Formats: sequence, structure tokens, C-alpha cells
Amino acid sequence: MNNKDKNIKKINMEVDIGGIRFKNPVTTASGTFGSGMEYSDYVDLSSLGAVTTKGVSTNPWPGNPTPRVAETYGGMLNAIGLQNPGIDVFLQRDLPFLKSYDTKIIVNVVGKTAEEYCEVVERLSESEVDMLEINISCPNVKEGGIAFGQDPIRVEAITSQVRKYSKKPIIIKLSPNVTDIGEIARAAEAGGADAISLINTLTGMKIDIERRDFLLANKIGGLSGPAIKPIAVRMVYQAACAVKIPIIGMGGIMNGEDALEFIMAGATMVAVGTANFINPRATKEVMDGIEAYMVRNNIGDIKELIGCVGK
Amino acid sequence: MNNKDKNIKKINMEVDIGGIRFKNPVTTASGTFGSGMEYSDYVDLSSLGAVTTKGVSTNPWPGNPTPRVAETYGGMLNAIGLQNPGIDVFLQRDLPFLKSYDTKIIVNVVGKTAEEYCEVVERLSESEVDMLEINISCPNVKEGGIAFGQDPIRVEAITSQVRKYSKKPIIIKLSPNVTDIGEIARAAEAGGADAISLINTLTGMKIDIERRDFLLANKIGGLSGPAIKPIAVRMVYQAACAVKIPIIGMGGIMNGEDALEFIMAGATMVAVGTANFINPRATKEVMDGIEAYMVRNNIGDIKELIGCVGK
Amino acid sequence: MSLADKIRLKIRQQDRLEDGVYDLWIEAKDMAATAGPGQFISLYCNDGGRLLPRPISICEIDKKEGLIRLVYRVIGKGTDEISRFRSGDYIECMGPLGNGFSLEDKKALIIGGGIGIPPLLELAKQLKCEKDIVLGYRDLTFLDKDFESYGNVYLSTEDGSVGTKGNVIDAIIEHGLTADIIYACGPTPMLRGVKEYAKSIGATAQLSLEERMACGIGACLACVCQSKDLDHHTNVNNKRICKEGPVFYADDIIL
Amino acid sequence: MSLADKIRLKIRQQDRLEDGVYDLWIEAKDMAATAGPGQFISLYCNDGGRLLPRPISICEIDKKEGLIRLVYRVIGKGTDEISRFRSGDYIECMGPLGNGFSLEDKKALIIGGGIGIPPLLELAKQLKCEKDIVLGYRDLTFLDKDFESYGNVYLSTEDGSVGTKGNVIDAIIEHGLTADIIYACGPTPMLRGVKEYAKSIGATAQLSLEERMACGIGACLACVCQSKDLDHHTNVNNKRICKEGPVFYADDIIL
Ligand SMILES: Cc1cc2nc3c(=O)[nH]c(=O)nc-3n(C[C@H](O)[C@H](O)[C@H](O)COP(=O)(O)OP(=O)(O)OC[C@H]3O[C@@H](n4cnc5c(N)ncnc54)[C@H](O)[C@@H]3O)c2cc1C
Ligand SMILES: Cc1cc2nc3c(=O)[nH]c(=O)nc-3n(C[C@H](O)[C@H](O)[C@H](O)COP(=O)(O)OP(=O)(O)OC[C@H]3O[C@@H](n4cnc5c(N)ncnc54)[C@H](O)[C@@H]3O)c2cc1C
Ligand SMILES: Cc1cc2nc3c(=O)[nH]c(=O)nc-3n(C[C@H](O)[C@H](O)[C@H](O)COP(=O)(O)O)c2cc1C
Ligand SMILES: Cc1cc2nc3c(=O)[nH]c(=O)nc-3n(C[C@H](O)[C@H](O)[C@H](O)COP(=O)(O)O)c2cc1C
Ligand code: FES
Ligand code: FES
Repeated sequence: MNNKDKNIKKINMEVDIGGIRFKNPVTTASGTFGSGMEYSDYVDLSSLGAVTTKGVSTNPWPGNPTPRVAETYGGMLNAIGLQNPGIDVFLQRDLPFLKSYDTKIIVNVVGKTAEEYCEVVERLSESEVDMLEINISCPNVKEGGIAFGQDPIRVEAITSQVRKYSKKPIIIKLSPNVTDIGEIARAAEAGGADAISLINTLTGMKIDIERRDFLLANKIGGLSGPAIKPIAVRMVYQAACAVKIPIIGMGGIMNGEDALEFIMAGATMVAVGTANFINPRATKEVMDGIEAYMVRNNIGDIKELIGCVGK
Repeated sequence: MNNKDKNIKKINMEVDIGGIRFKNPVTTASGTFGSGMEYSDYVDLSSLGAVTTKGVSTNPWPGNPTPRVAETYGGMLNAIGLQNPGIDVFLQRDLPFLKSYDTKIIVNVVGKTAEEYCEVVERLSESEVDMLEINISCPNVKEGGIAFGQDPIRVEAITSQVRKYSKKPIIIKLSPNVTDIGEIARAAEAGGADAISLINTLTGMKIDIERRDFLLANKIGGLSGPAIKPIAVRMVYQAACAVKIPIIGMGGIMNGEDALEFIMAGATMVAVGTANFINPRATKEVMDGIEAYMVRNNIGDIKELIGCVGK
Repeated sequence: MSLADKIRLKIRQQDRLEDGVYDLWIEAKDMAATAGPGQFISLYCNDGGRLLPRPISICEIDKKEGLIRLVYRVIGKGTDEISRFRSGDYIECMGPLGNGFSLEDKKALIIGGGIGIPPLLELAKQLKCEKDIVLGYRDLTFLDKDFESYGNVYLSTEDGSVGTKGNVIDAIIEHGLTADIIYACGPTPMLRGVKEYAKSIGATAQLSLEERMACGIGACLACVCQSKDLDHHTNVNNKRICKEGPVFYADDIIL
Repeated sequence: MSLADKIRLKIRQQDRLEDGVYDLWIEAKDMAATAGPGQFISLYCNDGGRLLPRPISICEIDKKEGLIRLVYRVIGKGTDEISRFRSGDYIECMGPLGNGFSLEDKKALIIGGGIGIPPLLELAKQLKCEKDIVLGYRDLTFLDKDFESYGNVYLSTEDGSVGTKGNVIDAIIEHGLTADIIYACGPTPMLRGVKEYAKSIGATAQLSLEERMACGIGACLACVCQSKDLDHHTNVNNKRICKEGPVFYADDIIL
């Protein structure tokens, strides 16, 4: 094959997870993209591999008091507390909006109890969403969230419970605030997860030294942004070594090069989070960056890069 | 008391840990300051609360292959692998050097086995060092290090073992790569630690996407620098809530304001690490920054600030 | 609606108004064409350590020259960095954002406190009706001269060095000012006082609020304030300051 | 010994030599006074996202004007940032660091490969003895003219576009060059070749090495290379490139 042939060869960015085909490996990180509406002015949602929504619960949640965010060096803390309008509004308003685009829809699911998770999962299963991402890793709520995500036994239990109620493929979203991410990943796999996503935010704190008080009303918040990327890449790598199910990697991805680190570490898809706040077209830049790398390095299929590190 | 009196009031920066009095709460983070020699051109070591040395083992350790460091966003990864000349050289060369300054000496202790830790502790106990910091949290060595630091039962066991061999106060240095830092802190306290220090580095990874290989020869490394500060402050706060023994806080401290976050979160002392690489006078700037804050806010004694957050 | 894109814009001029308060003119033709009083702009730092936007209200709009004026106080490292920019430098901006004030043709009282004063200047300029302007400061005044051509200006200072000693409400009472509508921006305690005062004189009030932000465009739910009624978008009693605000009718929100 | 302090220095001039290679003159009176060939300077980025130093070798020293010249290739985001500095801007620097070459009064061969060429210019200038200079490039050459007044210059390019087709060793063999001492800087495979060649002709060789650094002053042990004998300082078979190096006698190290 000569160089000319190489260059005109079509690049394949398609990936499969849980039997769903995504046109490219880039989605949004839950909670950083709303349900896509606000960013649809900046990015053609149909160009994305998938839109992953903010966490959805049975009833509307008001979230935490403000301040809810704090800037940190190379990152940010958030303690939104999973404010969301509830599943009814999601199904009536957000889902039809998302369905008007040619992209896959991943809905992030939250609950205070296992029953609440199951209820949301069951109702979404009847809808036109493509996949469900079970958030057992939010550090900013008193009940639910991270409480389910730090103990392998509970991870396996909640996974197999929601699995029963779901007709859609299930992604379990893992917390990085654990000693052994491989063990947690295996628990999710054992519970029947179709995929895992990681990392959710790392628990952090900022103190306002002038007021001598916590900066966030919630005291603690979740750390995200480029600051955490090395931890996220390490955990994706360790999880990829531990399980066979596909991985959606995230944590500090700002551009295509960052995304490629995750893919090479073993992620089949990547999610762009905090970067959206800094650059509303970040998702597009990530997609373009991956593609440019593939062209430059003559990679015909993104699958050649998944987990290729050190091989 | 009028304003004039307030301003001339002497500021007290002294703190006590394990019966040792430090002239101020600022020390160096192990491994970032050598044994002080290289930085003695930049900072008067006698002005520091203490110098904490690089990890010392029974025999010389060659450390890991290179590359040993990688830059990350707002931080760095290191996988030095505890290269050190061994305790003989430490006692013959570094200790006399340090004793020529009017500062306290904290020696960081590493070993591949519990016996090795105990041997170093026993020998240092006979020397003129002031305190020992037991590093059970280094992520960059195959044996020893972090392996001891992620399980509360092992933490308590190693603590009580080294305790027996030590005539000096013992600091246990904790790993942040755990699910529940409070539990680990309590284990160290139960084992007889006089103090705890945290955080050591967070395990991270960087991938060189051009070579499609790990950037560090060791694959993984420890993340340090301002990027990790919010995690470190949170863990210091949680540890302070969990134990009564004093805490030495570190992780991303670049200036006095950063140090004050740790102190307000509950740290009695703070250690300056990666910042030394970026500014060889960082320790001095941290001390000056704390003092300036105290003057500005009319704080007579640093102890008023320790753990004052939210009170 | 034209898109509030994130772009690099050229700085025309930057001056210091008083200690720590800066006056920045940005060449922003497209923004100037669509922006209204009370809207804000997200400014971004060059230093990669600081990622989140600094929201700053629009102080003046020069449509003819295609300029936007921002007046802000240095309170942290971000505003400090921005204050060092010089004419000819470029700054990353996104805007205009938020709703801005609704101009009503009723006897108006414009009340600004401290660094809440700047967004009221363009408002004072555009409001063609009868109006009184009350500006409250701690001690040193700024921008007050700029308001004089648009209405009667009353000042208050905490230390009494200029105008009424006390706060804006003290000045209003001293001068017996009334209105059918109040537009206000300033610290929350002041806004609470304004809300109460508006109620006592039966006036409506539009208040411009502040909260820490991340996205600035309504996606992250960082910047909410509590609303009296269920909000249409969020389906809870929360409104997004960056999107439904930063200006709210006093009756709609809980301060 | 004068202290290699970290200071902000003014840029006198910066030019592009060829695609991606920049030529930077810094006003550094104190450094110029003490620096020697083969020493390096740690450059720091302004962007707070990038904290570690960029070590760059000293290319030329102008003691009279108090200037230091650095020639470097843009390979990542840090050097890219630095390449955008203009005359009059300030840059944070620490140096001179490291040992530098030991000038020996013997028939010399100076061998540079690619971006390893710049540190050899000041050396060529200061070495007063008989010398040949061999410079190897991939394709485009740079700095070669600057060497011409200091010795016979031989070039090699991988594509053969200039000089010998091949690498520096090919050029040396083609021209039958010999020496009592070799000074070399370049990529590790080239240095391995030079070490072997030196051995074959019975010459000593000083090689300038590279490694990723953090502190730049010998404290962190990031930048080690393997040494044949137990190192005096580290008490293991490791030498610190930033402190005992970057220049080592070929026999002392394992490449
Ligand atoms: C809608 C709106 C309009 C504003 N208009 C003006 C104006 O016209 N002039 C002016 O001087 N100030 C204005 N502010 C406040 C201004 O945004 C903050 O003073 C500024 O962001 C502080 O940045 P910093 O980096 O100096 O402080 P830091 O404390 O270092 O900032 C850290 C983070 O906290 C955020 N932050 C800190 N204080 C505030 C605050 N009061 N409000 C919102 N975010 C904050 C910063 O944006 C940044 O993300 C406005 C705020 C809002 C929400
Ligand atoms: C003693 C010494 C002298 C040098 N002299 C020169 C010179 O005269 N001209 C020149 O063009 N280059 C020189 N280099 C290499 C130069 O330091 C790197 O090319 C540069 O640091 C890359 O920075 P970056 O931000 O563009 O790349 P990035 O890859 O983004 O840098 C990330 C980190 O890795 C480090 N790094 C990356 N590559 C290297 C490397 N090859 N060596 C050491 N650190 C590296 C950077 O310093 C930074 O900390 C020298 C290196 C050393 C150790
Ligand atoms: C403001 C904000 C809100 C978030 N909300 C959610 C959420 O509702 N559900 C969830 O699973 N993760 C949530 N996350 C976590 C992100 O999806 C992502 O896991 C994390 O931010 C790391 O990626 P990043 O560094 O690219 O942002 C939120 C993060 C941020 C910053
Ligand atoms: C280059 C390097 C070497 C280190 N070596 C040691 C060590 O020998 N023993 C130890 O307990 N910690 C070691 N650490 C961890 C630091 O002491 C500190 O806990 C950590 O870097 C966090 O602080 P910082 O962000 O201020 O650097 C090392 C850190 C770095 C960056
Ligand atoms: S700042 Fe994100 S919703 Fe307002
Ligand atoms: S860079 Fe720290 S020892 Fe050389």
C-alpha cells in the first residue's frame, strides 16, 4: 500500500459497547452537559458518539446549597448534589429533544435507595434511551451515590439488582475514592454490568482562609478537571487489566491527546466533562484531535488503539 | 488592647509534636529536599521548623530506571523508587551536616520488610535525629512502601512493631490511595503512632501517545503538586476528625495560603514538597506567608488556627 | 438569538480607577451589537492553573465603536491576572450572558453598592424615564461622575466621607426618594434591604445576583438561587443565575 | 561558587532558525559571568499548568554584553510557550546548572547531533586547540555557519541533502577524522556510537547526557544515569545528570 492509498483510506472511529454502536468514541461526562440543550448551540449533538445526561432520579432533587463550585489548581470542586428535574420532566422534555439528534443517549441514574435506582432504571428501560449509566459514585449526596460505590459487595449487589430491571445495557460508574479499583471493577462485572465508566470525581475540600470556613456549603466536593487526569488514566488501566467488559474513561480530558491516553490505557469510549465549561466546543476538539492523530499515524481503526499501551 | 499593642505582640509560631518543640510549623516533604544540602544555598535551614529527609533504608537502594518523573497538569508524577545511600552514609555524612543547623531532624524510614523498617528505626533511635517518619505509603516500590499502608490491620501492626524499636517519637506517613483515610489514621493511632503525616502521593500514570507506551519506566508514579491539594486538605480534615494525635499535612503546598488551609483543616505542621522544585525558596515563602497572615489577622499564636475551620 | 461564543478579544484600554478597581475596554463588536444592561461576560485567565470563568457585568456598551466596558475589583488571583493586561493584549471572553435588566418606563430608582455599581451605568444610560441614582461605597468612590449625566446621583459612604454616612437605604431615607421600580445590584445584605424597602413603598424591584459559576450558560447547575415558585426549567425551587438571571424580580426569589 | 538562583530575566531577542528551532538571547549578566560551555539553564513556563523546568543547554555566552544564548527545538507545549516570547518579555530561569565540559588541551573532535549541537558552539569557541567539528542533522541544517570560524566543519544528513549521507560516524569515517579527545552531545544512540568510536581510536570522550528533571539541582534524584562505579554522593551506581553531569567521561557511565 503506498502513501496515497493510506491517506485516502477511511478512518473508522466506530465503537461498540453492550451491543450498541457509537459513531465515535466521544461522549459527555454526566452533569457537565445538562441534557445537551445548552451546548447544542456550540456543538452539533449529532456529531457526538453519545450524549450522557445529568443524573436522573425518581422525583425532582433540589441539590445542595450554594456555593456549589470552587476553583482549584488545574481543576474544580463541585457539590451540585445531583439537582435534577426528575424522570417525568426528563422523559417529557429532555428525551424528545435528544431524540431529535442522530446520536446515542446514555442516561445517568441516581437514587437514594436501591429501590429508587431500580424504579428509574425500569421506567427508562421502556423509553427510547440507549444505555443507562448507574451513578454509584457521587460524593456529594448524603444518601445513595458513593455509599454504594466503595465496597465491592455492595457494588455487585446494586449492579445485579438494577440489571434485573433493565432492558438496556448497563454501565456502572465507579468512584475513584477506593483502595483497589480493580476489585470494584470486578464486582461490577460480576454483578452483570455491560460496561463500567470511570472516574467520577475525587473527594476534595477547599478552605476559605479569610472566612476560616469551608468554601463549599457542602464542606466537601468532587474534584474534576485536568488535575486528576493521571489518577484517572491509572485507574482506567487497572480496571482494563481487571475486567473484560468495555470501559468508558474520563477525568480531565481537555483535548484529543488526553483522550488518546485513556483509549490507549484501555477505554473503548471517553467522556468530556469539566472541559465543556472551559471551552463549550471541547467535545468537538476532542473528536477532531483523535481523528488527526489517527490520520497522522495512519491508524485505520480506533480499535487498534484501545488498550495498546506498552504492547 | 489597642491596635498598637496588637501589632507589637510577638507572634508565636511554635508547635509541639510528640514532645518535640518546633520553632515553626513548616518542614520539608520527604524526598523533595534531599538531606537539605542542595537547598541550603537557597534557604537558611536553621529557619525551618524541621528538615524531613529522603527515605532511608538499611542498605543503599538504586531506585527505579529512568524516566523517573513526568510533568502533569498542575503537578508531576515521580517514580524515584526510594533511591538512597543507605543508613550508614546517612549517619556519617547527612546527619552531621544537618546537626550543624539549628533545626529539628525528621528522618523518613523505608524498608522492604517489617524487619528492615525496625532495623533502621532502631539504629536511628541511637542517633541524634529528633523524630522518625515511617513511610508505609510509597507507591513506587515493589516491596514495602504502600503495601503496608492500605490495610488498617497492617498499618496497626507495623506501627506497633516499629514503635517497640524506637526511642524517638514516630510519625506514620499515610497513603491517600485508600477508601477511608479515617480508618487508616485510627489504625496508626491504635498502633502507638505519636503523629501521622499525609498525604503521600496519589498513584497515577501518564502515557506517551507518540510512543504508545508508559512515560515512566515504572509505568505508574506518585502524583504530587498543587493539583492534589484539594484531596490532601480533605484527607487531613477527615484524619483530624478521626484521631487525637497531631497531624503533619502536605500535598501541593505552594505558598502560605495553601499551608493555612492545611492548618485550619487540622494540621499541626505542614510540609513543602514539589514546590521546592519550582521555587527553591518555597519553604521560606510558606513560612513568611503564614506569618503575614497572622499579622494581618492579629493572630498571636498559630495554635489558634489549628483545626479552626468551620468553628 | 446570536451565540455567546468564546473568543479572544483585543483590549483597547485598561486603567485603574481607584485602589484595586480597574476599568477595561474590550474590542467586542459582536457583543456590543447584541448586549444589554445587566448582562455579563465570562472572562478566562491565561494561567492554566485557573480554569473557571470570572463573570463580570457589562458596565457600558459602545455600539458605534464596538466596545464593551467592564469595571471590576481585584479580589483574587484571577482578577489580579486580568488587571495586568494592557492595551493590545488579548483576553478570552464568552458573552454576553444572562438576561439583563428589563427596562420599564416607570419612575425609577437605581441602587448600587460597591462593586455592584458598574452594571447600573449602561442601565442608567438606556433608561429614558425619570430616575434617581443612589450609589453606596465603603469609603473611596468610583464611577459616580459617570452617572451624573443620567440622573440625580446620591452617594452614601460607610465612613461618611462623602454623601450620607451609612448605606444606600440611609441615603434613600435621608433624601426621601421613592419610585415605581427599583433596579439594584450590590452585596446580598444590601439587596435584602432593597427588597424590603421596595415592598414598603409598593415598588417592584429587579435585583442582580451573584454566585460562583462553572459553565456560565446554564448547564452545570452551579449558580442557582432559591426561587419562590417551582422553576420552569429546573422543576425545583432553584433558578440559574447565569441563565434565568443574573437579574430577578425581587418577589420571585428568596434572598 | 556563585548561586544559581531562580530569577526573571529579560529577553533580548528571539528568532526562528529553521522550522521549529529557536534562537533565544537572554539578558543574564550574572549567569554569563560564571557560566561555562556544557552547562544548562532551567527555563520555567508562565502557564501554571506546567510546573517543571525545561533544561536547555547554553549555546553561547557573551560576557561583555552579559548575554546568554539558547538554541532549542519546540517539541512540546513548554518549548512552544517559550518560543512565543518576544524581546522585552521576561522569563523565569535558574542557572547556570551542571558541570559543563572540561576543556582539555588536546587534539579535539567535537561531535553534535541534531538539537545536541547548540551546547557545542560555546565549547568550540573556547577550545583553543586544534579541532574538527562534525555536525549531524536529519535534513535541514542550523547553526553550522556559526561553527565555521572555530574549526573545520563536517556535516552529515540522514537524507544526504548536505554533507555525508548518514550519521556523524559515517562523516567521521568518510573524512578519516581522529582526535585525542572527543566532546559530544546528541541522541543516546549517537552517543553510544561515539563512545565506541572513541574507544576504537583510543581517545577519551566527554558526553553530554539528557534526562527528565524536576529540581535541576541534585535534590530529587529524578535525572540519574547509570555509572560504572559507585557514585560518591549517591552511594549507588547512579549519577545525577543535573549535578555531576550533564557532561560525563564516557568510561564512567553506562549508556
Ligand atoms: C453575574 C456576575 C457579575 C459580576 N460582575 C462583576 C463586576 O461587574 N465587577 C466585579 O468586580 N465583580 C463582578 N462579579 C464578581 C466577580 O465575578 C468576582 O469578583 C471574580 O470572579 C473573582 O475572581 P478572582 O479570581 O479574583 O477571585 P478568586 O477568589 O481567586 O476566584 C476563584 C473562583 O471563584 C469565583 N468567584 C470568586 N468570587 C466570586 C463572586 N463574588 N461571584 C462569582 N464568582 C466568584 C471566581 O470566578 C473563580 O472561579 C460578578 C459576579 C457575577 C456572578
Ligand atoms: C541537560 C539538558 C540540556 C538540554 N539542552 C537542550 C538544548 O540546548 N536544546 C533543546 O532543544 N533541548 C535541550 N534539551 C531537551 C529539552 O529539555 C526538552 O526538549 C524540553 O524540556 C521539552 O519541553 P516541552 O515542554 O516542549 O516538552 P514536553 O514533552 O511537553 O515536556 C514535558 C516535561 O518533560 C520534560 N522533557 C521532555 N523532553 C525532555 C528531554 N528530551 N530532556 C529532558 N526533559 C524533557 C520537560 O522538561 C517537561 O518537564 C536538554 C535537556 C537536558 C536534560
Ligand atoms: C458540575 C459537575 C456535575 C457532575 N454531575 C454528575 C452527575 O450528575 N452524575 C455523575 O455520574 N457524574 C457527575 N459528575 C462527574 C463527571 O461526570 C465526571 O465523572 C468527572 O467530572 C470527571 O471528569 P472531568 O474531569 O472530565 O470533569 C459531575 C461533574 C461535575 C464537574
Ligand atoms: C520526587 C519525590 C520524591 C519523594 N520521595 C519520598 C520519600 O522518599 N519518602 C516519602 O515518604 N515521601 C516521598 N515523596 C512524597 C512527598 O514527601 C509528599 O508526600 C508528596 O509529594 C505530596 O506533597 P507535595 O505535593 O507538596 O509534593 C516524594 C515526592 C516526590 C515528588
Ligand atoms: S454556571 Fe453553570 S448553570 Fe450557571
Ligand atoms: S533533577 Fe533533581 S536530582 Fe537532577
